[in-house]
Amino acid sequence: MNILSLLIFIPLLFGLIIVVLPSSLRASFKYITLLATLVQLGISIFLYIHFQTGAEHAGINNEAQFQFVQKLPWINLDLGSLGKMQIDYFVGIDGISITLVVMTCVVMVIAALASWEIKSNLKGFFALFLLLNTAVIGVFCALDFFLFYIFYELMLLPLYFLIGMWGGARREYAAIKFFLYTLFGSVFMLLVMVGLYLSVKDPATGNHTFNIVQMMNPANYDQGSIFSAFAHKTILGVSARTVGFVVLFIAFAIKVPVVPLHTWLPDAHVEAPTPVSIILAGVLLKVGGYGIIRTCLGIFPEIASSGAWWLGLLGVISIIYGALNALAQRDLKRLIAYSSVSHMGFVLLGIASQTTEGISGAVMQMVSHGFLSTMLFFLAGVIYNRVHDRDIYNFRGLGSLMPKYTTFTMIAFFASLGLPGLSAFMGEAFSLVGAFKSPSINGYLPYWMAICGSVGILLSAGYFLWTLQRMFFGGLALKGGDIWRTALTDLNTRETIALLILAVLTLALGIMPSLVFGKINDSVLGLIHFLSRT
Amino acid sequence: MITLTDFLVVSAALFCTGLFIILSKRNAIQILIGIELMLNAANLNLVAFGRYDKINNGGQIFVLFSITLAAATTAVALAIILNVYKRYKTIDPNKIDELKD
Amino acid sequence: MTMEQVLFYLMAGIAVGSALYVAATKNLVRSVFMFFVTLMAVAGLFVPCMADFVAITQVVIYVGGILVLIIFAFMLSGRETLANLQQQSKFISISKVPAFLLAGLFFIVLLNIILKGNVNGLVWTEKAVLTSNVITAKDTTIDNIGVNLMGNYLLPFEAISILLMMALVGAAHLSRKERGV
Amino acid sequence: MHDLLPSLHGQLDQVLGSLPYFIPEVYLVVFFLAVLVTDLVFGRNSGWMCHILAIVGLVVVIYRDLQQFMFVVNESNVLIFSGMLILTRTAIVLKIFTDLFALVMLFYFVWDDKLSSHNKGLSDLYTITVAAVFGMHLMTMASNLLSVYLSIEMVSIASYLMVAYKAENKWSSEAGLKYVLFGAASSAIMLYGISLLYGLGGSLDIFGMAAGLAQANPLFVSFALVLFFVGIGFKLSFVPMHFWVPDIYEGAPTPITAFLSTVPKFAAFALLISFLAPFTNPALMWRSFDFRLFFSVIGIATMIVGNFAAAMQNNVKRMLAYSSIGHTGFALMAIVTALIMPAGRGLPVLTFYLVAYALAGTAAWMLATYFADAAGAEDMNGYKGLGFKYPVAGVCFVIVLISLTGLPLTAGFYGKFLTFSAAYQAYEIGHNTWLLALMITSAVTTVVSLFYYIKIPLNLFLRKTDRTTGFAAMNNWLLTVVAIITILVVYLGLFPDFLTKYL
Amino acid sequence: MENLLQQIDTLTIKFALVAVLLPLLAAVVNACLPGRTNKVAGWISTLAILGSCILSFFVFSKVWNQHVVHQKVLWFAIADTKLYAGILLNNLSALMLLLVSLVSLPVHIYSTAYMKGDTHYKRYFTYLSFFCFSMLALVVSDNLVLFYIFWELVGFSSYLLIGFWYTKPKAVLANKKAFIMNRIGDIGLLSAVIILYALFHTFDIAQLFGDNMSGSALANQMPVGVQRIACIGLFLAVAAKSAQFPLHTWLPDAMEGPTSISALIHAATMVAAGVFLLGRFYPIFTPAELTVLAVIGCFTAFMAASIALTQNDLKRILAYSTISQLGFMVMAMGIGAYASSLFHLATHAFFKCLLFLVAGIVIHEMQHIKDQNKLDIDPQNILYMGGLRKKMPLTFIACVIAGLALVGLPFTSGYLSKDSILIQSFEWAEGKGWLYELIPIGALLTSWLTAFYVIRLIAKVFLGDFRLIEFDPNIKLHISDGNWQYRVPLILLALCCLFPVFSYNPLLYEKAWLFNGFSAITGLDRVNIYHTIIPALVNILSLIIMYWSWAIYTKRKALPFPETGLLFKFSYHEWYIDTLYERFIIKPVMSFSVLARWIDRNIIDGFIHLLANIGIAASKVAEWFDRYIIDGVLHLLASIVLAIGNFARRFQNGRVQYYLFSMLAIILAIFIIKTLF
Repeated sequence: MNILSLLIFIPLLFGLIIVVLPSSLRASFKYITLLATLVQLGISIFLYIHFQTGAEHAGINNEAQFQFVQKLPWINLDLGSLGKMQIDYFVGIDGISITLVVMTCVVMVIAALASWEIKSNLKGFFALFLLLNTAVIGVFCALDFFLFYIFYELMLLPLYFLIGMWGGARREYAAIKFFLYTLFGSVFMLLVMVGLYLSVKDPATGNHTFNIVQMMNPANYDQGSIFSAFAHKTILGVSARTVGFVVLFIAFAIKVPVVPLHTWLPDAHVEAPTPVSIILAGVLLKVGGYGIIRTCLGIFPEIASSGAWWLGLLGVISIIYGALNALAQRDLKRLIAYSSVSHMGFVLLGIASQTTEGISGAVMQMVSHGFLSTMLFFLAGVIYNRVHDRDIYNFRGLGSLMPKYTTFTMIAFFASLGLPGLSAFMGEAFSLVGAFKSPSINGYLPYWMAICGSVGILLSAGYFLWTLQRMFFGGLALKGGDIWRTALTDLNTRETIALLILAVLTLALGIMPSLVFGKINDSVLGLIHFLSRT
Repeated sequence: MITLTDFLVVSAALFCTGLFIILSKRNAIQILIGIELMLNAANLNLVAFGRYDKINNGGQIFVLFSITLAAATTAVALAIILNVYKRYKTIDPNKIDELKD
Repeated sequence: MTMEQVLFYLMAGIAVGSALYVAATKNLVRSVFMFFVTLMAVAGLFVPCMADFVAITQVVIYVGGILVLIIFAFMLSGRETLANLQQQSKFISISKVPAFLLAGLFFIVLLNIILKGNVNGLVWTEKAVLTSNVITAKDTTIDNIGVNLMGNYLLPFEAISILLMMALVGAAHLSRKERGV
Repeated sequence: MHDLLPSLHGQLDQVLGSLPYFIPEVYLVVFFLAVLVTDLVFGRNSGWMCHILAIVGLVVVIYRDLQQFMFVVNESNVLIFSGMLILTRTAIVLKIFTDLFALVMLFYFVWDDKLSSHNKGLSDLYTITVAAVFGMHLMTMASNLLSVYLSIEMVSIASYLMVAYKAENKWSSEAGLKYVLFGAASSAIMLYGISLLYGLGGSLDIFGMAAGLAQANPLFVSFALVLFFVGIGFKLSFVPMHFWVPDIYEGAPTPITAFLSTVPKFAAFALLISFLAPFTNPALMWRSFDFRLFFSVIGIATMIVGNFAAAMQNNVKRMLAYSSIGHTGFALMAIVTALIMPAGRGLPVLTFYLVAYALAGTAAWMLATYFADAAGAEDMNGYKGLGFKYPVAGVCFVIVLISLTGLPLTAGFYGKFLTFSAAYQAYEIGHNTWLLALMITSAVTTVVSLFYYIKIPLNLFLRKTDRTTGFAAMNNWLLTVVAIITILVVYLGLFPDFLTKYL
Repeated sequence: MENLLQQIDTLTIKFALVAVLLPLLAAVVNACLPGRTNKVAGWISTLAILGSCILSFFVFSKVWNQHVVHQKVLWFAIADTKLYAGILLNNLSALMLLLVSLVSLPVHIYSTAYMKGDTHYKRYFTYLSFFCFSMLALVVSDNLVLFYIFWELVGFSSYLLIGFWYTKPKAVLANKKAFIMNRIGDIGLLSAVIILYALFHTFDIAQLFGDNMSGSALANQMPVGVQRIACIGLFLAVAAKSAQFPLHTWLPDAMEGPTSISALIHAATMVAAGVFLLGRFYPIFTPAELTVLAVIGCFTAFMAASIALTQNDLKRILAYSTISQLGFMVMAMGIGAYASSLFHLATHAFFKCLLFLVAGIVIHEMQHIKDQNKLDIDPQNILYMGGLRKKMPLTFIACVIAGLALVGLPFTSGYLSKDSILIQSFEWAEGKGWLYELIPIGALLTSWLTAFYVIRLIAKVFLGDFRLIEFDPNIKLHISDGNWQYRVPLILLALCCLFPVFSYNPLLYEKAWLFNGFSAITGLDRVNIYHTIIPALVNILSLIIMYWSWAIYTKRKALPFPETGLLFKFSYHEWYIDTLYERFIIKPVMSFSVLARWIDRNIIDGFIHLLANIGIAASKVAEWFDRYIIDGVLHLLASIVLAIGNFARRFQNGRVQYYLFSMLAIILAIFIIKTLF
């Protein structure tokens, strides 16, 4: 059994166990889930440790350089004149994936810890939770576009139910909105995927293939096939490859989310129960960024470079726009949600710059945002569980009432407003470095984008500090009066542990960014080299 | 000499009359009559063309079948109509519209 | 203007006229009997196409079968059907205008197409004429039909028997009194 | 005088020669008679016997079908009964599926409380069903205008009878009336079309006809064709012949609806395919009528109407009815593909799509029955919170609907996926803009379809109900079958080649 | 030999490293200590800082005016560029290292007493040590990333300390303001750093700016456009950190924090970081930009000094004087008086820190009085004070020394540094046209204003007799200099305010070792006339001014002895003179100061608030856009779908004939279309 497949399917296994267990044991479900995630974490750490670095392990567009690869023939459809349709179960990781995988596993553990709060039909919740877990890991590991798509879609349904069944007041609206948004993207992605499949031939077998890695090589495209780089086919007058790129980008941009495709996010995040918000913000947004790097850049490099300006623009807009929106919110969770929009904007900016620093920064930012948003939502969840209210103006002077809580909040806030020494700084700083370098290196982005990006940092300081001032400092004043005063107990052990892990990770990444960079450098170099070659 | 066109024109007239009947009449049975009329129009065509098909005589045989089928259809339709009449006490299709959006 | 043509136009006139009357009349019973006339006329129209057997069948089955069925249905469906059919409006009334327009347009289109599409010059008919594959007044069609039914058209011939059986069963089921009631 | 007599021998030999290719149908006839006779002989309490007989009959027929599949599979198309029928691989496959689903339906009939409580007994229904299946067999193989018309009429009449079968039910008979009037009218129109086709083509045999039509006046020909497609459209229920669908599906007893919405579709599509086959033959330079355009437009319209109108249905049966229209539209995309590349994957893909749809559809209707019987739930509000009362059924429903939407790990997904890929391939050849439009429309309508399909899980699981009474205990047979179908759906979603390698 | 040197260097580096890390260690230990008010915390921090003080002495001795020591280790590699973390010890950093630790030590000791009894005693020292760590690290860090990191960390710790009493709303507002304004600067710095990196692909300060500030640096060859952006960024950074116009308004508000903090962070060390930054990045600037710098500095100095004239809040006065002194330094940098600027930085650190400590004591005692007598007064308001010299002589003396140093009278350290700046400013300005002359003149005026408000301060606080007596005579005054934890720091710092520490010659700044340590850039000799005139001019005038203000603020009633002619006349004259001054000098100056203060409050802060409000407004707009436009589009789409669906459903009215009709109509339409086209 390949270890990667093990990593992917372990949660599914546990999920089945939970399903078959009688409901009388419902108390044990959360422990089973936690166990599953812990096992997963163990495996992922094992992977991380045994992950080879060095130029000969760059991955990206070289199939041989991926690690922990497993490739099994999965579906063989005889397509008559098309030759055979060969769909492989093909998983493997390179530098870009490994960090995200580890991050995901950590987040999952935290989410499992956070799901202590779930009280109603536990069986369904944890089963779906683990299913989702499988899907997410699968997305990061899949190297066959078809497989990728399957996992990608597989995330939707569990999420729909997780939001819809255990969510807040407007959960139905949020759930359906999320579902439709994402499906809209992915349906068209399916079209492009099929098109790619029909354009690409595996040189070895001569069959069409879904292999992402082979899609990156222009030589593998049929002459005159629709997505071939040499035959300049057009769809409705637009260059076919541009269309393909745009469609894929939109699909992932919805996930990231990029303004103006973001409005599902605040609703979903706000309505979802804490563990789900954690997964949404911590992992799913990264799926978008990862997808852009892996497929949009990988398969349509020349479009990516010619369209870099627009990507950068969108990134900057997301940064500023998200930050402004965050500034305007009075619901804590909404604020955090919009801050995610703003922070993921840096990812896009970094990717758009197509410089080594930019992309490393983007990946770093994804990882750190994974931890930070987890932390933030966990904190929001803590207070929500206590008093079922999240309105910033209903709290004041929590600092003296819940010192531990306040401390962690401050850590999380300052980390995500980019205080040096904590992880987010590295991500944002290097995304900006990329943006600043781009004009002199490849001239994709103008200077003003980089500068606007840095203004985003200022804004983030604005809303986070304002929130601190409004909620935590000053004299104690609660809307709920003494009932709340008694309800708002400080963190218990479970919460403390969860938050401590995250805080330590944030700090560690801030001080030793090599934890991430060390693993991704070669892949990033490979990617840049690949991009610059086309 | 009577040309095919003449037959076609006549059948067209019959067909459209049938059409008019099925659209305008407020009585299921009359609608059936209209349908029969349209069938007859078609039969006329078949027969007219069938004249040039002596060997396997498709037209005429087809007409035989269609007449039989018409009978069967009518029988079934009438049975249903009677059922409806039992329930609704009317056979005006416009009054029978409980099933709708 | 041969005898044949006269007959044809006469028949055609009767057929169409009676059909129109069926469409026009308020009175149901009368319309049914007019329909009987139409069927007869159509049967008559079959004759110039050398389809004597078909004409007979038409008369027998339609008039003997279908029409009678319909009349029975009338009788069964009681009087107030007849009653509420009495207060039907005239041939052209607001409620019928759309129907009339539609049918009229349909007819125009049909006519237009028929006249454009010179059916008389069809390739296969001419070929048929050349290969004398045309039914003439001399030869009787009955045995031809019989042979074909036993040969080429055996399958439909058998199939339709099943169909009739099924229709019979179904109709019987629908119209038979419920048990226990 | 008797100039045809000499040819009679030849014709009879021909008939005898084609019998071996006709064995399943022969069995059907035999069992039809058997059921009929038992019904007549044993009268009132013959229901269960007829049931068993019919089931046994279908099983045998399926067995024969498979035999046929085994030994015809390598031969090319066979014309039998002097060109009345044509036996192709696709036809056989479709026949098998027709029979399979008919078999399932036969089981299903008795599990629906409303239908099985019919006080005239179901024995006649079995007779009709078997006859209908026979009609469909003819339909799948028909290659002659006469057999086409005959088989269509056969199936239609059977359907009328089935819909109106529950005579004491008001709605059932209303639906029957509408159905029969609409159906008879459209068949009359089709007959007119056929007459013209015959006139212009000069032959009842569709190959000869096609050859003839190619030389006739294009305008006239297209006119005739359109009239003809009215009849097929009535069977396939695509725009604008779809108006009857929601009412009839709602009014008819659920199992009948299930039957109508799944089983005849195979036959009807097979008919469409075999009717279009001659025109795709490059040998005859077909100019007169652009089938691609025609079906593309029809397909787009059908998808839009079906899905968009379903978007605000509250009655589950109506919603499923509209969605079935939408699926027809999607299947038409495969037809267009097949038209553009006769050699391509259009037909097998279509088959797969139909099977996937039929599986999910059957399960969906069964579940509608289930919830209707269990909790009297007819419309969305009735479904509130039932998911927790009947978890298994609820989960199955979700999976089934996912398959209908076409999300991965279900058969429906591969249906859509394969159709897309085939269409893409066709697009690469011709760069046919209509095809592109079709694909985009289908993508959009997929999203829309999710919007209404998801309503059911929404009510099942997301909404809570306060009602505690009126939950009947259910017979688990139905649920078992549903579960099996669901598992099948998922299995096909994981390993589609389990099916595709036979297509 | 080489080898030996190597070893010594590594030793130095090690010491420097330990010196930096000790406070961090203390901070961590403190954080882990149990209990909120754990007395141990104070001592841990103090010991730590003492240790690093000693070590930095050693380091200083090793590095000062000797070869530069620079060692670095690989920190992390991003793609193909490697980032090193290292320590760069040259004169500048060594000096700063020593200075910071030296100033922090007394503050620590002081704090142990000052914060006694505060409920968050432990937290205080944790923060304090953390600040010391980041400040020390800032001065020794050798690459821009580290530099930026610690640059922002000092800002962060100042944020923490300003808001130390987080239940005071004013404090919270103040620290938010401080942090955000600093953030503006940070972004400036960040952009500058990144631009430098983008151009030269290195973060190494030594490579970028040359080791010992010798102009031979990469940074000299920069394309103009980019260089502009970078320099603007740096301006912002400096202005924000060391409170230059227009980003200075956070500093007065920052006085909400504990006084000891104000002494350390907002007077001596952190605010000087801006000047230090200029010192580090000096080679980047072009003359034109330096001039701008000088103008900004000069203006800030003058404005702040004038504002200080009329403040009644003890700490605010000091805050404004800090701003103005920083203005001096920046100006000095601007006019190329590199050495003097740093020199002044050092001296200023001592005496301003001392002043704040004094203020702390006074406020503490006033608080004491207030609590004892249940008075309702603001303990920081100097109008309630007076005559404290009798009660707390030591404090008084310390304050006088510091004050004189601030004024810059001979025999104080202030004299040396300040005069050097003034003199060089004149030299710089001459021959540049009269406009440039404004800068030295402004500087001159500023120094006089300084003299004025210093004496006002001393007079109001210590001279005369206790104001409150006048309100109720039987007020209890149990106040004193406090215990040794108060006295020792005062004495220490007071000593550091005297000339011997810096130069054996009390009058010639050129002889100051510290000055010579940096005079690499500005080598000049004493031929110039200014060197004799200006000091004399400045000091004499200052003395006169001091006399006036003394006269004004400690006005007696008529002298005790009988009004026999001459004496009486004398006093009368005096009186006359006073009124004269009142009318012609004091009034205008005062009114100007009020005006300036008003501008400060309303225009500048107003502008900042305006910005903030604009931000909020924009955010509201964005939110509205989000809710109504973007979501609106979605809902529009949805409604379109529903509309089409409804259209399709319209036909389903349940009438079969209608169905037939519509079907046939559509077919007919198809035909007509086909026949027509």
